[in-house]
Amino acid sequence: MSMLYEFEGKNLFKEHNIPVPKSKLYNGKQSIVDFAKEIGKNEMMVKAQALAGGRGKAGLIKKVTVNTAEEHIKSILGRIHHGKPIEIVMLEEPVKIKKEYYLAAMLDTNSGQYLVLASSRGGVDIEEIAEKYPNEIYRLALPITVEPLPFMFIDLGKKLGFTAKKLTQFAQILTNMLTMAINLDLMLVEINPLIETIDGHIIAADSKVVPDGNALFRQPNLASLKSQRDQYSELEYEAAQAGISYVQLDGEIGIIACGAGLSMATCDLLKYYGSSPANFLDVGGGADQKKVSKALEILSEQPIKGIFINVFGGITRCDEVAEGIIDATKRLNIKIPMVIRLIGTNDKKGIEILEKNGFHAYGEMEPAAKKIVELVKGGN
Amino acid sequence: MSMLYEFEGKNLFKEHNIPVPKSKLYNGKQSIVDFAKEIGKNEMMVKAQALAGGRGKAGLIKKVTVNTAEEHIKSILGRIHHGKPIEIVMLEEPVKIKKEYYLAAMLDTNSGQYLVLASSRGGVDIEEIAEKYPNEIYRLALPITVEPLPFMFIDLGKKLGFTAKKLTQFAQILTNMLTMAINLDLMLVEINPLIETIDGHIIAADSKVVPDGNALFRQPNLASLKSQRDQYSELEYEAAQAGISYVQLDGEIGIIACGAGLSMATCDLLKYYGSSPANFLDVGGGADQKKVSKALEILSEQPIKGIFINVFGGITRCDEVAEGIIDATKRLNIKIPMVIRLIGTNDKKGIEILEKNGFHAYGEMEPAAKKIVELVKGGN
Amino acid sequence: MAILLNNETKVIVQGITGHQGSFHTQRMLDYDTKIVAGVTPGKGGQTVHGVPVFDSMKEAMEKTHADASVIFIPAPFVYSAAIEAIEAGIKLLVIITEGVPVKDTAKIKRKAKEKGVILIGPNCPGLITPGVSKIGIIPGNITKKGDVGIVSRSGTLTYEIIQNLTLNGIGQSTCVGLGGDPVKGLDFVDVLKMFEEDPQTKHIVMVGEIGGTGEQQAAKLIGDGKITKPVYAFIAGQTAPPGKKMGHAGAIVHGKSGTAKEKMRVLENAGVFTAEVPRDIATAIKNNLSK
Amino acid sequence: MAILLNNETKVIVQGITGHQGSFHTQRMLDYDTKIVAGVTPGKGGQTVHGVPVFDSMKEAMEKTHADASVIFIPAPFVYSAAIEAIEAGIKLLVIITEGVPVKDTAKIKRKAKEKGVILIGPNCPGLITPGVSKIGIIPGNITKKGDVGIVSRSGTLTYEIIQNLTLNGIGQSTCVGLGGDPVKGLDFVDVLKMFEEDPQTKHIVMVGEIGGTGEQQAAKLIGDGKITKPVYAFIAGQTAPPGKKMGHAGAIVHGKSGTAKEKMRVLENAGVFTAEVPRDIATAIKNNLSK
Repeated sequence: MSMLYEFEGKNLFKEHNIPVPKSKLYNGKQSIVDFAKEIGKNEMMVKAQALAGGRGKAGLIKKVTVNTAEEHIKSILGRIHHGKPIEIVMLEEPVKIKKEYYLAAMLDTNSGQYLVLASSRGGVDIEEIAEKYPNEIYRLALPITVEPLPFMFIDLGKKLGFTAKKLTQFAQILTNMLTMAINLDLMLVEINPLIETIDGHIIAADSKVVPDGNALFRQPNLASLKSQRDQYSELEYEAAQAGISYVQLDGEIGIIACGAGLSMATCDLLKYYGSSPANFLDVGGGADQKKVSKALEILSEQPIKGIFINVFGGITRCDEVAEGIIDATKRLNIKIPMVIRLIGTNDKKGIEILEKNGFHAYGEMEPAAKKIVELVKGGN
Repeated sequence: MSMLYEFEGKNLFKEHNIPVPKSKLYNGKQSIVDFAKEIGKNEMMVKAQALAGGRGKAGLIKKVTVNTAEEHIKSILGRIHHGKPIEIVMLEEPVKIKKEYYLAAMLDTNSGQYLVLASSRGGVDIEEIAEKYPNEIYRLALPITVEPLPFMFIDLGKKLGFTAKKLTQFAQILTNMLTMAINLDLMLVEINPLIETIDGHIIAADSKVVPDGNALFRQPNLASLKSQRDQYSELEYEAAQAGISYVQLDGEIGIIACGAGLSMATCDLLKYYGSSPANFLDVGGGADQKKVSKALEILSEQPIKGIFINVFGGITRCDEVAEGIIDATKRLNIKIPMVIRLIGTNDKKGIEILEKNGFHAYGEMEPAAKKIVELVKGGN
Repeated sequence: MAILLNNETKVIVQGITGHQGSFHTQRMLDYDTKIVAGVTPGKGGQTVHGVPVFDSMKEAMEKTHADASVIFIPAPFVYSAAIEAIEAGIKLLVIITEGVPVKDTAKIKRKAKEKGVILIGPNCPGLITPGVSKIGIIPGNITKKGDVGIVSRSGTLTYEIIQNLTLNGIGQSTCVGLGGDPVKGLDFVDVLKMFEEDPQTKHIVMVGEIGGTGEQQAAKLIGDGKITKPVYAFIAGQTAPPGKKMGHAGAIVHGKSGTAKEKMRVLENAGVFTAEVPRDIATAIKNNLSK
Repeated sequence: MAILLNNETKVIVQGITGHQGSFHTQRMLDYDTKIVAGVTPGKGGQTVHGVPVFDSMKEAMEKTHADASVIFIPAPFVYSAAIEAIEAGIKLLVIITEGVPVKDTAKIKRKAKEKGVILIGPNCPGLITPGVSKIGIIPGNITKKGDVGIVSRSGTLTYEIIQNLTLNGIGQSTCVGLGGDPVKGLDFVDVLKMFEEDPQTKHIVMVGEIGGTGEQQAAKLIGDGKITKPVYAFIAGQTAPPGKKMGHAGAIVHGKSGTAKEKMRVLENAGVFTAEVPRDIATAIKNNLSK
């Protein structure tokens, strides 16, 4: 569940009749000249595309002239923003701002409903506004089965101060945002700022769109977007392809566990015993031999000091986990200490397999955790 | 509201995961050779694309070999089927039939609900089956707000005799048909026959898809299909573009009226008085000057013996109608008899305009109808 | 008495600031219809012919407690406006607009039924209680107060029948245009029952068309003895070519019952007088009266 | 007594012929769960481990009048199966499947509420009443009959806690895995109330995680005095990096309340014992018992 690039979100906006400024992806000097001609202006916005916020404050969004655009773009391409290099730059027509609004439609997981958030104090500091002036953020809850229709948003539009044609424009934009959220299985559609231009139009100056990762199987157009690949590091992607959730941390012990809760509790426990997790690989419920083997392969390539395998099988079967461990240790040359804890569904069979291959398996988590910390600390 | 070509319907089927045989539009000899290679077979179906039924009986669907295909296609291209020449031919992979079914999902206008019709006696004579064995046509009504889900169609699938994997395939196909009908504003999605192949798959061998003409404004992909242009004759299209409904009949008097009921009653009345309608142009509720003028222009190009304008204004305003008549008669050289009946909203103003320009307007329909028949018959 | 509409019925016009909405609001006001509000989002606070305009049905209802709403809004926006009206608590909803998608109408109809709202239309001329009030676009000057109830699927053809009765000195209790769309709100049977209950109505005129099965349902109701007042019918389309069938499914569901001939046959069998030309209706009513 | 599940609860397995469905049906049968039917469309008439299979929930319910259903079906098909179960009249629905789209779950939850169905999951291990019956995948051999009610958002971590209690000689009344998805059926407050009412339950253990607000709602309930039995909590993720916020909207709606620290703080304030490591729970219960 990771956000889309701004330009990807805006392409979806266009398909759903949500007005956006004219734009074009940078693609060499000619694209700047062409775009300037297209919009008939000498100035344009240059917007670095990134999967993290704070672009404005980082100087990654800037108004430039046709003549200075190329130089500016070259200065931001490759710049690291929140750990990732800028690879894509969007050129956009500048809009003349009369007023900035904030508008979001989200699937609120607390209530299981759609929730609209809106404010006439849009702009970068909306979270601050929300804290300082909570009454200036309007909320509108809608049932998950809602069929969004413009009339539902007239009241809200009036609260935000929209009048005349802008009132119906606003209601239609919000209708389209919600329709898009429903049809594309989105968790969030956020526009900040939504701009009222000096010539009386309403237009989405930014886009933040977050799809539901669980629904990508039925949203092939979203699943194939570049952002959905770029959200992962190389390692995360390799793991994700195998159905493993990889989380990078900064300690010394690599963890393979199944289930998010147990994975996190394992990390907590290592810390409690005086060590720290280097990363964890959650092989999930229903992990099979292949997944476990792949997880060990990924771990074996990391600069870690020990491996802790902590599996409590429910839907996962311990014999399959054991087979995975044996398979991986035969394929890979693992020289660092490894402690295995294995219990749950089919555990007798699993432990048998391990012992036949010379491995010991703990039945309880805490002694096992203590042991791997000892081994790692002793090896220092 | 006119059906799509089979190939257009099948393209929509593919988008909605309803299985169809491999196919390709004929496009010269090479396309035959390429398609034979693609399906790895020496035989293929050649299916003329038409907007009327009865293609099978007319010899417009035939299995041919790669060597005879070209000759056969040339023999059917341009052939007239229900008044229109065949322009498009589809090549399709032959399927090995185990059993033929009939399956349709329609928006039933009687009940305002979706209605599924299904039979295990599919094939060309389904209407005959429906009359002879009404119990072998299964019906399933679903509310207009239904969210189609596979489980809803398991019962129906069992009644049709589907078992094992074919039962879930059937339920999924019907789910997809209804989803397609809802999302694309279709009045009808009909598959006849739906085929169970000898290797255990279910596949749509034909498609009959009818969109709701009123909803085309929000279905741009349907509105732009070739069938939606080809459903009209040149004249009908010219009229439709101007918002006029043109109906071709075979009598001697051309009619301009507003509203379907009044148009039909006018036809009936001409027949009653011993003449007959050549065609009628229903300029609809809210006809304006331009529409009326255009309607007269269309009529003036027809080989007719008289013109009867019969307008009772409700939402239509008589002064606008009068202006349209004046505008048209000034532009066109109309030499045949014309009788005008004009009453309703703003009628005083309309009659005044007509009289100023030397036209008489009747207030009642029957004397006016009698008059035009007299004029036409007298002129014989 | 009349049906559906009397001199106390308070009416809101949705789309009052539009070309048609504004024009026909004036016409309705001229006919003494109690137009209490108009609704056009973004134009709240204005007035149209002295009628206050609100941004939403909710506001309009809070201020006026109206009974009925009439929609003069382009087809793409009718669905939202109709659901808005129903949710705001209106009791009678009349949709004049032509070209509303069938699915939209079917959903509006379902919602109206759920909430106990009477729906008329879409694609209809509305209704008029001569000399009292009108909602919609039926020209007032062709009507005359009297005891004939008229219910029609057609728009302009209704006017024709009304005018013919009026010219023959026969007045009307209420004239209801059901609308010409395949899915619509009230149908013949609903209005026939209302006329049967209405003391003012002594005769009932049905104006039908080819297609659909509303006339057959009415024939069944009448044949079953549920309507005791004399009924007269005119069915347009006797010479019309058969309409396009909607696939085999359409043929199976609708059968051959849609022709004018078939409709006239079942109505006659139910004891309804069926007219060959419109004026036959007036003649038949006069004959009945002189009996 | 226990909660939700006793030895009379009749259970249907949806997806009984699949890999997981078949395997865990055997496990449940081994634990004496009353599995009365399985459902897999197209496999009606077969049996799985002696359990009759039906093509639909409707048929299965007609034949067995079951109380509960458990879903072992791939995520894309869960929505249809869940709605089918609810419409067929089931009273307790447990969804084991991971990866169900959030919108689907929210709609299932709404439908379940409308029809008075108790929903557990998705992405959950199910529930077990030790020594009596189990629905789902919690390993039976780690449990022990007793008086501690366990409610958990986690799967495998629940097993951890159960095992630790059992090894320490502390038995359980019922263990309920709520599931780890952001939208889910039962939440902490619902199950806390059930344990409060249940005579067999003397202690309540909550197993939480970072994210969401279920633990805070539970803290409020407990702080308000609605739960009189002692409550013990373990919250996983004390060392986890903060999760990605869902835009400004997520930050505005959820605030800072999702961290383990914050959850532990509000629980402690409400009088809940919060454990640093899992075994602290068993120690605390023992201390309480010896008091």
